[in-house]
Amino acid sequence: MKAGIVVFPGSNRERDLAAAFQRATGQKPIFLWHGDSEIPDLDLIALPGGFAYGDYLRCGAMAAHSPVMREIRVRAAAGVPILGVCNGFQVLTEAGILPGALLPNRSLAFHCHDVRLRVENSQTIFTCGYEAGGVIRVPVAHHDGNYTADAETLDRLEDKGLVAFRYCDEAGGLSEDANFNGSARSIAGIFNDSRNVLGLMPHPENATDPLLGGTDGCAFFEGLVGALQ
Amino acid sequence: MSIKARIHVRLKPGVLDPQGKAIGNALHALGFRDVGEVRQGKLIEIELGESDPERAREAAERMCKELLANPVIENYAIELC
Amino acid sequence: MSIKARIHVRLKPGVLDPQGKAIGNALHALGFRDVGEVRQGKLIEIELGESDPERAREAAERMCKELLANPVIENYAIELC
Amino acid sequence: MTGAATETLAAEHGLTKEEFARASAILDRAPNLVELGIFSAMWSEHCSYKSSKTWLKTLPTTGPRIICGPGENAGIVDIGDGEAVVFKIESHNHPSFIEPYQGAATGVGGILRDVFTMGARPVALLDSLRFGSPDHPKTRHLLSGVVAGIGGYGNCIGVPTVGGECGFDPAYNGNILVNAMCVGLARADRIFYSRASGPGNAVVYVGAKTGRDGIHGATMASAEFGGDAGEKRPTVQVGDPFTEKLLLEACLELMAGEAIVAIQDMGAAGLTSSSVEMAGKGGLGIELDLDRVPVREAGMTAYEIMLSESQERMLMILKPGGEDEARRVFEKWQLDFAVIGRVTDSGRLVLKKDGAVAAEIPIAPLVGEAPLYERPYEARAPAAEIDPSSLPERDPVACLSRLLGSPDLSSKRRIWEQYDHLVQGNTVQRPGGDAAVIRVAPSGKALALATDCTPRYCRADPKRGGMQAVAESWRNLSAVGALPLAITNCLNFGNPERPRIMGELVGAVAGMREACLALQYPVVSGNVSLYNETMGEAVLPTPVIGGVGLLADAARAIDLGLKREGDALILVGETKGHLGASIYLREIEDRRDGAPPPVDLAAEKRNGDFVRGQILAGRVAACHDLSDGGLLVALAEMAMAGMRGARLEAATGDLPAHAFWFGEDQARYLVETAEPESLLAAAHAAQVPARRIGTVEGAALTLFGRNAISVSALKATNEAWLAHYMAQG
Ligand SMILES: Nc1ncnc2c1ncn2[C@@H]1O[C@H](COP(=O)(O)OP(=O)(O)O)[C@@H](O)[C@H]1O
Ligand SMILES: [Mg+2]
Repeated sequence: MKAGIVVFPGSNRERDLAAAFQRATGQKPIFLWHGDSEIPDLDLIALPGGFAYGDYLRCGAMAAHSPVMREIRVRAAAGVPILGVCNGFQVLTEAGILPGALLPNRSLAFHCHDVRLRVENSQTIFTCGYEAGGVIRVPVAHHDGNYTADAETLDRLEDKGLVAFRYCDEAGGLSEDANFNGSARSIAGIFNDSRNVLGLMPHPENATDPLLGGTDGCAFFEGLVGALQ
Repeated sequence: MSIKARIHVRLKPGVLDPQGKAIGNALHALGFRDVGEVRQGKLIEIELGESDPERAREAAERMCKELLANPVIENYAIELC
Repeated sequence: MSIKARIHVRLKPGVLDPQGKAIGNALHALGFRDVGEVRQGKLIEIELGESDPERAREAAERMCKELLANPVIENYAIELC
Repeated sequence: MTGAATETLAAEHGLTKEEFARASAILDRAPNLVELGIFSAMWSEHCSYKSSKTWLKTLPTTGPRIICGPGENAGIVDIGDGEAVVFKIESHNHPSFIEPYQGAATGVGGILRDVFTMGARPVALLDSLRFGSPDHPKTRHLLSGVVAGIGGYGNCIGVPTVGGECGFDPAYNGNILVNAMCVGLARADRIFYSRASGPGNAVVYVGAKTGRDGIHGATMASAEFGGDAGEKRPTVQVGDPFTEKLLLEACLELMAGEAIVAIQDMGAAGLTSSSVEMAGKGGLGIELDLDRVPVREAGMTAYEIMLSESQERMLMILKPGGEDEARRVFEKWQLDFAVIGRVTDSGRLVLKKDGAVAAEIPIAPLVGEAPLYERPYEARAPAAEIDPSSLPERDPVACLSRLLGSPDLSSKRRIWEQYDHLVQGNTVQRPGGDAAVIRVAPSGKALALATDCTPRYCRADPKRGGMQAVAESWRNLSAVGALPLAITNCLNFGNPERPRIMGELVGAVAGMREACLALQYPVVSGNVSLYNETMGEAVLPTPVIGGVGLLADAARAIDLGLKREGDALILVGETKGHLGASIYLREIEDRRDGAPPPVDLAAEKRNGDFVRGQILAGRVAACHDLSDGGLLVALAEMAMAGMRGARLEAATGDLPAHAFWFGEDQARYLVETAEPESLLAAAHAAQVPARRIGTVEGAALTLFGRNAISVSALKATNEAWLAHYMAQG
């Protein structure tokens, strides 16, 4: 499987993501520079976490305009799987490839800690490694993860099964506390209509090594790789 | 001489504004009891390098649409000076 | 009826404005070649819950001094509406 | 050149009569304004170490693994496999008091540059923070601003902030301490230094443009606050972590090639100290054309350009022909790049502006004849020891709850959860333990990192305090199974012109020296921050130690969380019930008197080596060193970390209960093991005092079958204070 990871100036989790893919596929993903307007044929394109262009103005706003995004928009429309993690999710919403927007966390503070996620839909290439309703533990590390969209959009996401993950407690229950960043309807990650694009705030790539305090992210990458092979 | 654009970017009504809310709470804590709603937006000031008001406004409009405001959550207003 | 304050908080002249700088670069990359300096500040709008202009302005002044502006690096301007 | 400066002008620049006379003698004329600015910056406490150097020189700085000790941007230690660890700690105290967010953020930016300027990729940040009394009106604002600033910079640039410390004391009301430590990794054969060579070589400026930021930050950082701290405000700089991230990647990319002769970040006193230090170390001259320096504002004078402390800038000296490659790399990363001068063999600093010579100073005396002061000092009379039996009996469990809920011992989760401590994917042990553990991929080795100081000990007895800070650092690294390698240090003190303060510094350094020697734990870098004093109110003497240790195998590192029902709890080290200058005395009896615990360095070494050996032998399930709050606090912290309880059946011997549970005797560890017999036997063989004091059991702490308290109740108390305090921000 050939995966590519886009590197924007200010990206800082591209290596974390590459390591997770390598663990799952045995081969190194290639890195794509934000300035590239052509990119090779790829089975998957990932947008990593970080602070692209410093996240100045709005998180992901400037990255959404970089040359590589034109091509990514085309690939997304053509059905190529696109994964946006954290800052990558913010870039995808700013680029209009995913609906909604990400506001500052309710606390107005950066949050770095493990969270519990409930898998809402396991019938996709990204989530087929999990059971629907299952609860996984992965870290978050963001300041602006407070997902928002208008009511119709939120209803549509829910009706069409386009919500990928929700913040929950250890038992899978939804609550104010579990929804630490204030996201609408506890949403942690969403798909586009054709489910070939996923954006999520948490970092499954940082939960793929027993030595680093968790492996619940492994099934994410193994499932994805399996589905694409 | 060059025209300057003063652009106000505001969260749309109904979009919750954690920053504004926090400022409101802080003002109450400081004893400003009567303070009602507080909203925080952005003030962006740009040297347009353009002397024709028509073209200046039109350029500022495009900047807002393309980059400065996110139509999903924000409105904008342009003043030239 | 209650008076509203529109407060502009700006970085003092000469203080580095990384955001403004980045916005300027992005506008250039988008093809707005003539754009000169860009500065980003804050727009804070407050329902003062106060009907007397005198007292309203005086309250807004105190809010800026005590909380809204950081005198070390920022200036502020108040408009009542 | 502009007109000659006067003594009055010199005084405004912080130069004494004598220093001004010396400068004039060096030039053999009175300096002009630009030259005066340069002398005052280079001869400031911050750059010249004129009050501390004599004492710093006494610190041990060598060892078999040491590649580079003090004198460069950071210290370097060999960790095998051709890899080296590069680290340094630095203060940004005054700027953070004036503008907490930007002051702390630019402090992080500065220490990052000190590390990557040597060719290392930064892999970890730590901080050491001291604030005033929690109920002082400024404290909450300062705390939240500083924490947000550290996170704002480190999170953005993508270097995990994995540890640190945070304490409160009224002595810091007018002067907070913000120390930041950076740790990087480099190839041992690809280290970059700042020594200029090759007359004719190009001097190149890279990074951000120069503005009027922080003019005289260096001299300000060396001047005692008056009531007018506010007046000093305009010198505060704003950090741009995004530009620093580009600078980091660009520098490392260029360093992979052969273009660079020497490189130095522009820190305190910006272009002045970087150009003078580089030329000075090479015994050469340097000529700069200031009209070529990229500036942010029109009409900047030579004085402003030389003294600006704009952030995210570097100065490099390139090999002949290296320019094109360098220009290509920096333009790719959208950074400024300008050849601003040449290395010369004149031995002089020559500055040109608008075609004329703006300043000319011989470099050797500027550096070599910097003032050096043997300031008078006086030692304080040693505090009296405290007899524990003179203190009232109290319910230990009630005292424990109060201690765990006190500002100094409360959980600092609310701080480190605002730091990205996971980015880069190598964080084996997260904040909250004795030391953070960072994997060195791919070799599978790991580094253990911690910052430590106990200012209340240093105040009561500077020498013991200095010794204890080093010993606790060494202990913290040993407690996770690491071999302590070396330290960096940041000496935060008041006004050295006062003999009592100077006595604190001299005593602390003497104590550090003894501990470093005994523990084979040399000093490879550091920083001194003096004049942390407002209206004669000095901070507690605070010599912060940043320790770095090595584990051959990251998988062997252990943490402090209790793991298994039925495991034995073994107390290693001797318990004498020392309560002088303890947290118990302060929080429970509201007394700050007494001598701090003595430090038996031989016992530290013996006990620490033993514990580390047992960890590496796989006999240890969890381990925690004993420090603030003594045995019961340490046990509670282990219980909360593992969410398990314990039953304690230890006899307190002839000690009063409070002395046994809360005494702060040094050289002690609490260890969980499934093999108590073999561990105790090994301890006996090694002549290390060790005894079984209890068993991992249930979900509560139980003392002699009575006074039980649930671990979740303790955790709630321990988490509550800071969370509640910061929520009101
Ligand atoms: N307390 C100290 N112990 C050991 N070395 C020190 C100490 N203080 C400063 N140094 C060394 O003196 C040199 C200059 O320090 P400093 O000016 O802080 O470096 P920089 O200019 O890179 O910030 C550095 O190599 C530093 O390691
Ligand atoms: Mg330096």
